[in-house]
Amino acid sequence: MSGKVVLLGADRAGEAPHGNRALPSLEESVAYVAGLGKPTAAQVLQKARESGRVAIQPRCGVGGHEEMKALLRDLETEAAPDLLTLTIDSHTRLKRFEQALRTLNRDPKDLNGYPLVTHGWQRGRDLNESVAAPLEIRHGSPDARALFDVSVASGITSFEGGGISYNLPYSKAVPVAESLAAWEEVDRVCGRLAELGLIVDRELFGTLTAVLVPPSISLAISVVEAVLAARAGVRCISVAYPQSGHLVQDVAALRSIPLLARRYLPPGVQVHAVFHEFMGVFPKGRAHAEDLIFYGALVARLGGASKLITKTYQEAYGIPDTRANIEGLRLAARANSPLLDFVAVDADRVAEELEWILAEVADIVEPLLEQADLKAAVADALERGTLDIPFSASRYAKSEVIPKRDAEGAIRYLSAGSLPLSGRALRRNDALLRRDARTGGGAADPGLRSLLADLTGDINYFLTVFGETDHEGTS
Amino acid sequence: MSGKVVLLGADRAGEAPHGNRALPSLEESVAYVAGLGKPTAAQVLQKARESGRVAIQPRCGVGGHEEMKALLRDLETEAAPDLLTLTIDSHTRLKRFEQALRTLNRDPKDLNGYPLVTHGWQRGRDLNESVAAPLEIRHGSPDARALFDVSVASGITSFEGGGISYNLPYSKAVPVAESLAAWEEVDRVCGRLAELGLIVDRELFGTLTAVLVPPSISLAISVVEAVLAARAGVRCISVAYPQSGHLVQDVAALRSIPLLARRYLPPGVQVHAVFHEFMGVFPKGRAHAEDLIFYGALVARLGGASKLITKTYQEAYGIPDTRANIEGLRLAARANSPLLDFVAVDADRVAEELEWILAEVADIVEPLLEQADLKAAVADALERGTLDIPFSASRYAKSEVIPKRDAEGAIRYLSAGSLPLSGRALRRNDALLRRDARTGGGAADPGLRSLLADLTGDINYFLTVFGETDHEGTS
Amino acid sequence: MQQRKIILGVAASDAHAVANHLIAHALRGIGYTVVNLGTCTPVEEFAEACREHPDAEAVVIGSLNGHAHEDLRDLAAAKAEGAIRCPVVVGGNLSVGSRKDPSALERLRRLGVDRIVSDPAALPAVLDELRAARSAAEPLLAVS
Amino acid sequence: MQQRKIILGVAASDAHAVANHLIAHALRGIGYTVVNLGTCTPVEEFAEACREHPDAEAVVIGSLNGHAHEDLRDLAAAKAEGAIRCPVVVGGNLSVGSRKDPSALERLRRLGVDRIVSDPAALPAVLDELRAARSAAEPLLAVS
Ligand code: B12
Ligand code: B12
Repeated sequence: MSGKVVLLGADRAGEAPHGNRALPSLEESVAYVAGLGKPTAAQVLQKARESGRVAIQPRCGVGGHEEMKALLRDLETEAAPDLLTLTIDSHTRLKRFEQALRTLNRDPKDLNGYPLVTHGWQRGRDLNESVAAPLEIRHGSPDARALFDVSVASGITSFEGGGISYNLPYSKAVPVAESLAAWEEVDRVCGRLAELGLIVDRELFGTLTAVLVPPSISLAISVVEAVLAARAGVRCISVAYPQSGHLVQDVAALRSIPLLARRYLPPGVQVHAVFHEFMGVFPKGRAHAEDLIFYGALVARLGGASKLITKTYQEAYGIPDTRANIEGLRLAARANSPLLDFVAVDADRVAEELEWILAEVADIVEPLLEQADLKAAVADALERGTLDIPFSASRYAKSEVIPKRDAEGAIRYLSAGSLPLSGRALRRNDALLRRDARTGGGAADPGLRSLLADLTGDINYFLTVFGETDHEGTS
Repeated sequence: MSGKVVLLGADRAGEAPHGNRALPSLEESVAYVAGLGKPTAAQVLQKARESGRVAIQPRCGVGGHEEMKALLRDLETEAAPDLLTLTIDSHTRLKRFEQALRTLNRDPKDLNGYPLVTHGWQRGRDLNESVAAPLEIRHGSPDARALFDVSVASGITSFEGGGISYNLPYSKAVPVAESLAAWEEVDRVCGRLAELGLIVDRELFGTLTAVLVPPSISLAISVVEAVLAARAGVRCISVAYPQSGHLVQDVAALRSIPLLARRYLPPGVQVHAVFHEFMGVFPKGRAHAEDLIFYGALVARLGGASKLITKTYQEAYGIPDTRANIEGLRLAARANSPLLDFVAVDADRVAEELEWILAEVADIVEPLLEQADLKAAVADALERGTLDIPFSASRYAKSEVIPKRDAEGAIRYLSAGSLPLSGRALRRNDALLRRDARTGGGAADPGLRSLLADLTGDINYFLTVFGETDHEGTS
Repeated sequence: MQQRKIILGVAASDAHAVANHLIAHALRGIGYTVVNLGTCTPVEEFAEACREHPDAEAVVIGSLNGHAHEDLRDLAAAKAEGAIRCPVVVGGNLSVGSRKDPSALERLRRLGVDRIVSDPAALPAVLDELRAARSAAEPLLAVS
Repeated sequence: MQQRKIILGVAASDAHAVANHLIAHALRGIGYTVVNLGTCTPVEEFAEACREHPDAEAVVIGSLNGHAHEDLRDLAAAKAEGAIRCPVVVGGNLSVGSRKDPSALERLRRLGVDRIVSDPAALPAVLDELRAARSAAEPLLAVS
């Protein structure tokens, strides 16, 4: 797998993005999926939920086609994940198809994912046929229409993203109204596919900017995206939530997902909770990273997630190699062990945290859901900061929210910015943070420097947990 | 590491067993250990206990010297266990030194362990100097004197075995009086070494025949051996207990060890609880085996063990390769994760089970400890069945005891044979087994056939747990 | 009808007792007389038992610890000199390591092992076969 | 004394925002004026900012997603035609994969990257050095 791969038809592969004429009809693709001889992602998720197992899925994507095929096959042979992924490269995500093609032809190893649009749908089908598990496209495209068309033509039955969650963390200058419109088109096609008999799982990227995202922000944005998706005709929605690292908070957040679905979504929609193993700064030590990987998987089980997205012990270093990916999957799978039935979380504390999460989410989403034009309301709310995320990559969110870990490590609002949280919720957040009596390093000088130091400390939370203190600061 | 290895000095290596003249003096060996620049096993165990971590140790032994060195080094480099092992081959265990030498010279890979006596103490030191972790000799020798002398001369600070636990499971026709006398000599040397400033950890093999051993038998025999060892001058005793597979029973058994020590041993003796990952029939499926490995490690932590002896996913197949051994260690190490502090066991149930364990052990050991000549009392008790083990390999135990798993999987006495258990204890065992309402397969015909079928089912317990039902019976 | 008899045991360096216990019980359960020599039984001891029990149909040896070949080293001689005349059946885990090389079984056969059986449940059928083969062969031997 | 100024941003295909936010805050904290172009910033946009801010001491670019080389492809031209005159500092995770090949840094230098810095804490010192080097070099340039 080293050395330059001569891409079959690399010249042709570059007619990107293929016009719709080049693609098979939706009907043909639906028939193709029916004849593929594998379950859809939605079926796998449903089965996992029914059996009480957490389905397991890696992140994986490399530039070259043969390399991608080998990667999928190796992962399946050695770790048998329930679902497999095509992670798409960053050029394709931003419709920089020219750059994707150029890099692909120069050295596919320079791509941080699989440029599916560039490779084209026939190769997508080839990948799909190489493995028994259904595939999901994971990317980060504010406007994923071209990619989605190729995905459907490839017979791929799960597609991640949303007009908010794949805009704010993934691009700088795409107006939210544009990304919402683009994703509405995607979701409408899902609706049409459902009518044709194919349920495409649409996963919402509640992980957002991944670093210190307060659960109620993640869940509120997912609720809004889910409502929009359901209205457009989507029938299977996976709500992804990223591990904060705090047991009770994470279990409560996961358990809130079915309740939020009941509260805000029409009954005909299948909703799954998906857990992302810790998406922030990963410890560097292999043993530490593996402790965190297993813990994440166990939390997914305790929270009743239908699916877990895994990490690897190479997370802190770069895109993992196949072996690390396999080992990450295998380790996570241990948390599904029948021998761990006895492991439990404090039910009262989870119930309490869950109530607060539901209340905060209600504070944020209900003013939006009341409005006639939800898309317009969202764009407006982001502009005014009544919907917001920390560390936005995009200009179209204010990023006034300042998150902070409390003494126990749960993520709270140090400042909720302009989020319409109730006085009760704000007082609780304040109270929990005042309980924070951490002392030491830099606590003496107040103001910006100390805020930065605190924030950095919270970002590097797991480095501290594992005593990897040499990686602790940016200043 | 494939192909025949030409053993340096293989001709000399065979002057087995070396007479004492060939060995360095105890003083020289003590000085050697002091200059080795590594902690003793006892120090590592003490530190583990103080830090609340479970120390981790593999089983490992191959025939060839260079192969053994490479094995130890690879395990240390890749999995950093707290202690390392020289597992000794079965010929050496039974003083069949001629066979050990012949196999070593023909093909070292045909040996199921490292023939230390045959290789000699200089090579023992070479191994010791190759790694940073202290070494333990794990074997199964009814008469280990020659092996112990070479072990001490090699500067090895931990030595497993005992006059009962390394006789009954490991040989057919060695009278217990003989093995007790041989082990008394070993223990006396430990006493002398302690006077010279070197504490040798003496681990007692409570695992016994490994298959369905009732906890009170394992612990009772360890108490007797520990009392004998302490009387002979041993200052650091590790009491090993084998995982039964039942959470509450295992945690209670482990937690009983410090209480038994306080009750039956003089205060100056350091006592450690050691947990053996499941020693019975292992599941064949890799994922199943790994579930069991992790579970065992977690139970060790919950039971407060100072040390864990690991298994590998190849256990059901044969002596594991290095890679499998590394992966077993790494997986077990995850149970030490600081992120798993929240995992707990039902304290009330553990307390109840613990009381019963202490009571049964008392029933068995107290009549023996009262007697003036404990060694004679033990030999006599074994002859009469008032001390007994199931599945004895030796003629010198009656093996009247019939163990059985209750409905929850805990190991109980279906028949206690002639063990002097109290009426209360017997009634509890009966009651717990009557609760056993398992139905199905062969339950119709009573008598020997059904007893055998039940026994086989219990032996293959984890195959059933994991649905490996094709491996379920011997008849 | 006379009870069928076998000699059972575990190889010389091997102390694994559980399968031995269970196989003895199971064969007794279907009517066999089992002379169980137990664990750690050298070839010599099997030969002795053959002398004491000339009516034994087979010697059935278990080996789990990987040392089958070295432990049965004297079998060739014992068979050659007629100390063991009846068929020898061996089962268990017959070489060291987790990946098995079939040559390990070959070299056991070269030592004089007649049948290698993996599942004890197959033993009754194997014993029947061996008896049938012998009674077919013996008249022939008597004639020649 | 005039405030020191730098232009900051993240490479064109890269949306990783966190380090960018923190570096901007930290440099502002020690008195810099930071023109932060944020994530997903093509070379062209850096060049434009250089035109608008001729007093900027350096262009400081982060890249985390492994695409640094392709994303900075136009840097050579931008420097050659004088669109970017000040030193270019790059930091982050500069190639794809968990095992890094130093040649990945070499090719960035060939594109015109002046300094590759891994720890943001080193930035102030690096910026001081670069300024010192420039003020030492410029009089010379003015003379020649
Ligand atoms: C959070 C995160 C995300 C978030 C980012 C949200 C956002 N908008 O900010 C999300 C989830 C959206 C995301 C997406 C992706 N990510 Co990301 N992400 C991370 C993660 C977990 C933490 C990054 C972070 O915020 N760290 C905190 C900040 C403070 O530190 P930092 O960014 O690590 O930077 C440090 C240094 O690099 C340096 N530094 C950074 N910038 C600069 C600049 C200068 C001038 C200097 C001097 C130093 C410097 O200083 C920092 C402190 O030490 C890392 C892995 C990790 N580190 O654990 C992966 C990681 C950076 N991501 C990675 C990738 C590949 C992606 C994706 C392409 C998805 C994919 N294929 O897997 C997309 C990219 C989208 C895009 N178009 O760019 C890879 C990069 C791989 C590589 N180079 O081989 C990483 C390493 C994960 C991995 N192991 O695969 N990601
Ligand atoms: C329990 C056990 C022990 C106990 C034995 C107690 C006792 N006295 O009985 C103890 C802990 C003492 C022990 C010690 C050792 N053991 Co041990 N032990 C096991 C274990 C876990 C289970 C064996 C068992 O009782 N199974 C239940 C019975 C019913 O089944 P079985 O023995 O597996 O036999 C089956 C078949 O082989 C077959 N079979 C068996 N005998 C016969 C005979 C005939 C005629 C037939 C037809 C079929 C047959 O039928 C059975 C049912 O399917 C196995 C691993 C496993 N299977 O999970 C290792 C195992 C057998 N032990 C092994 C070894 C090496 C040892 C030691 C040498 C220590 C070491 N180096 O690791 C010592 C040996 C001591 C000695 N001198 O022989 C290895 C053998 C390795 C190999 N061949 O490559 C194994 C496989 C573990 C491993 N993976 O390393 N062991």
